[in-house]
Amino acid sequence: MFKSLQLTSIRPRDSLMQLALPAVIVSVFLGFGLVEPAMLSSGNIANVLKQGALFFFLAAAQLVVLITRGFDLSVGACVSLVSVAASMVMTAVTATAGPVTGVVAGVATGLLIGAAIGAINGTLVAYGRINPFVATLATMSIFGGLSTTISGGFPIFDLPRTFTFAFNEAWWLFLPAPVTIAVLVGLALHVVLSSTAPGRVLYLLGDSPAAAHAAGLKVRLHLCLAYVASGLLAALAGLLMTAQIGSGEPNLGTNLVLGSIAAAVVGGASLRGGRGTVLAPALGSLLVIGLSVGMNLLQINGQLQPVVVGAILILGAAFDMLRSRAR
Amino acid sequence: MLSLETTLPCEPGSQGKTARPLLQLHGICKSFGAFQALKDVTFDLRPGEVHVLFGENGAGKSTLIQILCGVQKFDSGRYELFGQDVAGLSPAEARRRGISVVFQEFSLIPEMTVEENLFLGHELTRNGRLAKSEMRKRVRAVLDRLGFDIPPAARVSGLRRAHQQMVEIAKALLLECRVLVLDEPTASLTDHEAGRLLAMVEQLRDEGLGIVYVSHRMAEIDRLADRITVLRDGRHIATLPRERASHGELIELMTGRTFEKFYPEIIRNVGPVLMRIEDLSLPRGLAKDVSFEIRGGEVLGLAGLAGCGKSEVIRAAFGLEQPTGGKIEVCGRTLHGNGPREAIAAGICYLPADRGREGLAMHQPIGANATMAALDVPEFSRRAFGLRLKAERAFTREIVDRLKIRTPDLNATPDQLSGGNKQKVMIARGMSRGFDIYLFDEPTVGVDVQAKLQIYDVIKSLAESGKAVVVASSELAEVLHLSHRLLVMREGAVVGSLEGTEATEDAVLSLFFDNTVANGKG
Amino acid sequence: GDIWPFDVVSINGDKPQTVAYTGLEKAEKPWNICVLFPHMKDSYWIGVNYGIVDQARKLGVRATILEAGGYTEAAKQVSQYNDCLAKGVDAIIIGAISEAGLAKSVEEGKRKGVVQVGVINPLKSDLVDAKIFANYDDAAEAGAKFIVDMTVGQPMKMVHFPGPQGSGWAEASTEGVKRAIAGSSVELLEAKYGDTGKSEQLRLVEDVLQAHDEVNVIFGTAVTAEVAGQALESAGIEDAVVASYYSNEGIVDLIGSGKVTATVTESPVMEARIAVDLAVRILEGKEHYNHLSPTMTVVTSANIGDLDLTRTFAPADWSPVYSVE
Amino acid sequence: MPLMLIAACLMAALYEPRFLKAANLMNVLRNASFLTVISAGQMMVMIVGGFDISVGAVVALTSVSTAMALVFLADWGLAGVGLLVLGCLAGLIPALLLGLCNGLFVSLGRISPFMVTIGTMSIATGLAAYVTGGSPIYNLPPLFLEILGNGRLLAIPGVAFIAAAVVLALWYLQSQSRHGRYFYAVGGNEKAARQTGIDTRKYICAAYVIGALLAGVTGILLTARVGSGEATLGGNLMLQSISVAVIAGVSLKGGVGNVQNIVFSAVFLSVLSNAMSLARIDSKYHVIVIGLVVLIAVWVEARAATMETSDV
Ligand SMILES: Nc1ncnc2c1ncn2[C@@H]1O[C@H](COP(=O)(O)OP(=O)(O)OP(=O)(O)O)[C@@H](O)[C@H]1O
Ligand SMILES: Nc1ncnc2c1ncn2[C@@H]1O[C@H](COP(=O)(O)OP(=O)(O)OP(=O)(O)O)[C@@H](O)[C@H]1O
Ligand SMILES: [Mg+2]
Ligand SMILES: [Mg+2]
Repeated sequence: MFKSLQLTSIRPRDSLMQLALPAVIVSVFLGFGLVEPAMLSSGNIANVLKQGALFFFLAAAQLVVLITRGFDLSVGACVSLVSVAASMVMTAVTATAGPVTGVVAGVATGLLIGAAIGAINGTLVAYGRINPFVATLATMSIFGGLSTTISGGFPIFDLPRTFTFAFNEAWWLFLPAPVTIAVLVGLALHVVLSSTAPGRVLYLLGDSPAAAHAAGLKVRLHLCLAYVASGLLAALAGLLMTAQIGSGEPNLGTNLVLGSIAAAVVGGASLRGGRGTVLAPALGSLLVIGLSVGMNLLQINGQLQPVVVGAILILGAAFDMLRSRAR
Repeated sequence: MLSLETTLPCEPGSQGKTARPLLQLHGICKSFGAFQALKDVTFDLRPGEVHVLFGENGAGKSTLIQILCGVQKFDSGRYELFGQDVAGLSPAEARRRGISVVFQEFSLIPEMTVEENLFLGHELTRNGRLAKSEMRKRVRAVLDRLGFDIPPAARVSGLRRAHQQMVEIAKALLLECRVLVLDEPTASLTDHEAGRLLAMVEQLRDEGLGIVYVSHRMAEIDRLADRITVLRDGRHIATLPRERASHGELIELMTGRTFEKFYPEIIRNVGPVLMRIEDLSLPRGLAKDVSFEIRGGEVLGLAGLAGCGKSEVIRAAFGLEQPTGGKIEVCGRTLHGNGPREAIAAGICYLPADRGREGLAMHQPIGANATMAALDVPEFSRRAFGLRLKAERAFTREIVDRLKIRTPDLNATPDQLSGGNKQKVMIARGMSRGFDIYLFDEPTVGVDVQAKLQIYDVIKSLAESGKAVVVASSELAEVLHLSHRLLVMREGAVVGSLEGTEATEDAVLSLFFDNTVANGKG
Repeated sequence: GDIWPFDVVSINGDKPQTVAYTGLEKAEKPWNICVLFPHMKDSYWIGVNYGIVDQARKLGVRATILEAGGYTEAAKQVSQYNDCLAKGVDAIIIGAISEAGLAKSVEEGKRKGVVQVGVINPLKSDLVDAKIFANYDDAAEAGAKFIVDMTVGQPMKMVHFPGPQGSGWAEASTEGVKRAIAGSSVELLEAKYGDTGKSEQLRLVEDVLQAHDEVNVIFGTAVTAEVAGQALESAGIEDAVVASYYSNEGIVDLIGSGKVTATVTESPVMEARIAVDLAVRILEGKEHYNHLSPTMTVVTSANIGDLDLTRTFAPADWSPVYSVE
Repeated sequence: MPLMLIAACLMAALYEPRFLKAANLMNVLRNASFLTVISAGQMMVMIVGGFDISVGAVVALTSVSTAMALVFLADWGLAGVGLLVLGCLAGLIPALLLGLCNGLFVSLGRISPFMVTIGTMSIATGLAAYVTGGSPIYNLPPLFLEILGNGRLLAIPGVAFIAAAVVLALWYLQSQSRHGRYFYAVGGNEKAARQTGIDTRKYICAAYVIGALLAGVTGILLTARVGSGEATLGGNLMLQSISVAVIAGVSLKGGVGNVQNIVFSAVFLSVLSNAMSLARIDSKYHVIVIGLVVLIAVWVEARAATMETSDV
């Protein structure tokens, strides 16, 4: 039955490449751990996981649009706006209807805003045929501005304890809440991307829009949906980060954009589209956060840290280049 | 099969007789990955001759030309230009030494104007500054001489394909050169425009230039050729002077096959009319009032030269081109022009000619490609949402087995497969859901003999199980032997319909090339 | 000059009270202290760095200093806090980016029995063992008040340049200014938000000078005051009052040359020293204050000569230190 | 584009006559000059089909390096024009190296411009902060500040002349010299350009170097203007320069765009932000308005492009 299967050397090399990144991550942790044992303490590991979980959502938001050969520069603005708006709704509703209703209302608001921002981006990119870079750059400016204006610039304090407890401090299923949520969302995203029709369409259209169109797939609709998903994931990140720091912050997401793209790409997503699984943001964010925590623990000069990160980004991209050239 | 001396001196092209060759290729080999496009090819060009390269699609003509002008590097062999060995010739160097090329795939910058394109890389300057009025004058001169009516300041991206072709020609003729290479320069020109070009080529030959000419148009070959080199499957078959090259000989050399045992016998069992195309017209004259019917159990062939509109008609039938007029009916229901989705739902399967662009997602697994058009079918998904990955895997295994796709494993992606296997993956799509009508455009491009036979088998079993099959191919023998009924197209119109014994190579060729040539060949 | 004593205001219940603070000579043990900074990109925080490091060296304690990289990095600071906890330090000194943001973490630290001291930036929480900070609105109020007093009766038109919108402290400073000028002859024409990069502030001042006819008070961030001279010169305005509600090195020279009328300093170096001192005192179970606020000093050309600049800025050749052994 | 600019100016002038005051126009001119120089560099990179995220960081790094070079050379006893020229040239070295690094990685390494320039941005930002240790570099030679920062000629700010020189040079390059055409050719159709005999890698690399050098020049001019070497200079110039280029019709796909439109677009954005100030729109809404305007401009451009192609 398998006489037509001819084994070549492509596969083993490919799977070696797959193992390279986890190996790098493990050695980063072990390396830092050798110099500074606190790196491997259970407290620090939990901390890395928690930070990694927050970053994972942003990197996953990028992954979904990277698969379609796009970008989303507005994830940061989305995080900020969600943080502020959800907090405002949450505190207002809590005051009148109690914390549980407040939290539900706040979370719903946050997710709605994420979906709305995603829908606007998606419409501009898929139906307006505006380059994703420009479209999301403009929406980044607009929604970033909106988050600082509606909040008056001040953080929103006094979020209900229920919210910060449930989404930050509590342990769900033996893991800190953000990690549990990240694992659940990651699994869900994995299922959607790998074994549902819409997920499959994203890969196909990102790889070859013309072929997807000729196969009768709804190219523009799915492109738009990818941005909605990206907005939702960013909104989740915004909610969890808000729970973590305990207040709605109008500048919360400003500096997260470039890093989130970088994490997804270093983890194995491709700017040329059609590639990358949930492992990409998971590994990418573990690497980026592990590096950053490790450099902090080792007290590497804070001003030199960006230099290290920059060098690793270029190396990662070069690696991606070699990986695709090896095929 | 004929075997002819390759080094016969040639009589016509008077200057060519004694002069030393301008360029010589010895034993050139060239591979793209695992595919060997040129095998041990020998070629020479003398001053004052037109040397025609002749061969099927994919025979390696363009590849040879790209090696001549330094765009491609060759793997082994020797290249002598003006008596000098040039191993790593760069395009810039080639042009500096006097080789001008009209590429089959244009080398124009779409966002630049005609005159900017014409002088690209060779701008005239005065004191370091572009001499625009001087360039404008020379551009006008060359366009006038060619009789091309193109505004020099027009942007190339806004020009029709034929006009772009003219720009590409003018670009090659603008500069002084000793070797002129023309790769299907008249492919999209009308006779009138082509006539001026041919006259000019003759004049340049008389001025002593060496000219390499590629064309599928027999009339042009008859008019221009001094010598003809035939390539087949990347091999040099023969080089013969014009007098010794009758059309019959050329075509036999070109195809070199005994067809009877190569093509399967497909039993004809005509069923009902499944699809009817009426008065279909497409923009830019790509199709003019085309009408025909497609029946179940029958293979309908579409033949014609490149650019005759056969691909476009098929694409329009599938909803990939917007018709300017006409009607497409499937089983009595008119399609509304809502694109491929509507066509697929109506049971049409289209397998594009350009598998790289429209057929396959090169970096997705075989299974994803094979089921691409069937994600909404219950066999592969629940409510068009959750994929049945097991069923997909079983299907992948089945097609890999049945089509004998040679692949490292079931998860391989098309970019890891050879051309023929890529083609088979695309064809597998036809088995992913219950289609009734199959539209094949160039089903065997870049496909080796073995794979061709397998693809023909697929076509045979489809037709014999009552499906309607349309095969458009520029490989004449292929359509001739596969189809029960053959439509011949020329310049967007159906010029003939041949059935049974009428469908002979001669009859088709006479419809292909204008009748005069065919008659003359008699 | 001598470091100690330094006058600070002790806030205890409702009665603020000025006290002369004197630090310890030496710590009993080389305690491990972790210090969190929002960033170290300007001379203000470099000064804080100097104060912390110098005092830690004097006392003989270990310090690890982490910077988050900017005011947008609240989440990163939380993670740095957790890094500190993970390392098992004795005390954490917090220059908070977001006071609410750290509240959760502070609680956790409290549970783990780590000594926590807030410095420079407000921390509402009573969970920290001690804190010393000046409020931005107070600083802005002090500066604006000075202008009100200086120009009594004259109608003044002021534009305030608080800093980046959404930062919280910029918005707070606007509140302070409004409080100070309420009922005075100083009119606030506009509060013009913008990043504290020099070129951005310069452009804002230039635009404002064209948008309003008779601006004669430019008030705002230290950067605003630094670049205001350029803009005023270009606009041909000569007798405008320029003042800032916090100071940086650049401003000192400008005060000396009269190009900037006044600035406010709360002596961040001293705040930092006291924060370290407080942490050690608490660790060693000594008597300590719980809530201190530095005295605001309005600096003008008249008093700049007397001012001990080592209480406000790091020495010129100081470069940030991230670890004290 | 010129029409949009004229409309914006007219509206600004009608709504607020102060707009036409000489001093105000000079402010607009000065800011437009900075924006023009850096965006012209971004345009060169975009014409060859890339884009450069690192320009803002290059501005900061150049500010620091120039200030350090000037202070160092002045300590050495250099003075006068020699000091200025040497200092600025030395200050541009990091920009040159960074541009070269971008260009080589993109052209030879075939790595995506996004990742390369995001990496160099991070590196440049870190280096600038590290070298200054966080505090600005003061005590720049007065001559530097006088000439480059405040210099005026015929009441027009000196930077405007420098921007004009840059624009003129690029205009000459783009429309009068053969090399300029090759940049377009490379961005328009790299394969065809190579077939025509153009060394495409050379031009891609050159574009990144020009982009970084012009960012460096912007850094020097801003340094002179604000009076100190700052590691935080130019924070938002990356996004601004891309916006200017996109509004000027430079295509992200490459091969399209010219420096004249960059001037219009830079002036347009400067007028827009100046007019918002003059009209006393709350500064909190400025970013929102700018985002909307960019979106509208790009949408109009996209419409125009589809109309053009559907004509044929
Ligand atoms: N890759 C492509 N190449 C050419 N044309 C395309 C491509 N993608 C989309 N189009 C054009 O866009 C139109 C709609 O495309 P498609 O059917 O894929 O979108 P859709 O998501 O189904 O849209 P809707 O949901 O609004 O029906 C078609 O008319 C087609 O011409
Ligand atoms: N860049 C490439 N990569 C892989 N294969 C290629 C490449 N270029 C050409 N080929 C293959 O080489 C073979 C020869 O191609 P070539 O273009 O020379 O044919 P041709 O004789 O010019 O055909 P036509 O008449 O269709 O123009 C074809 O099978 C083609 O698929
Ligand atoms: Mg060819
Ligand atoms: Mg065809």
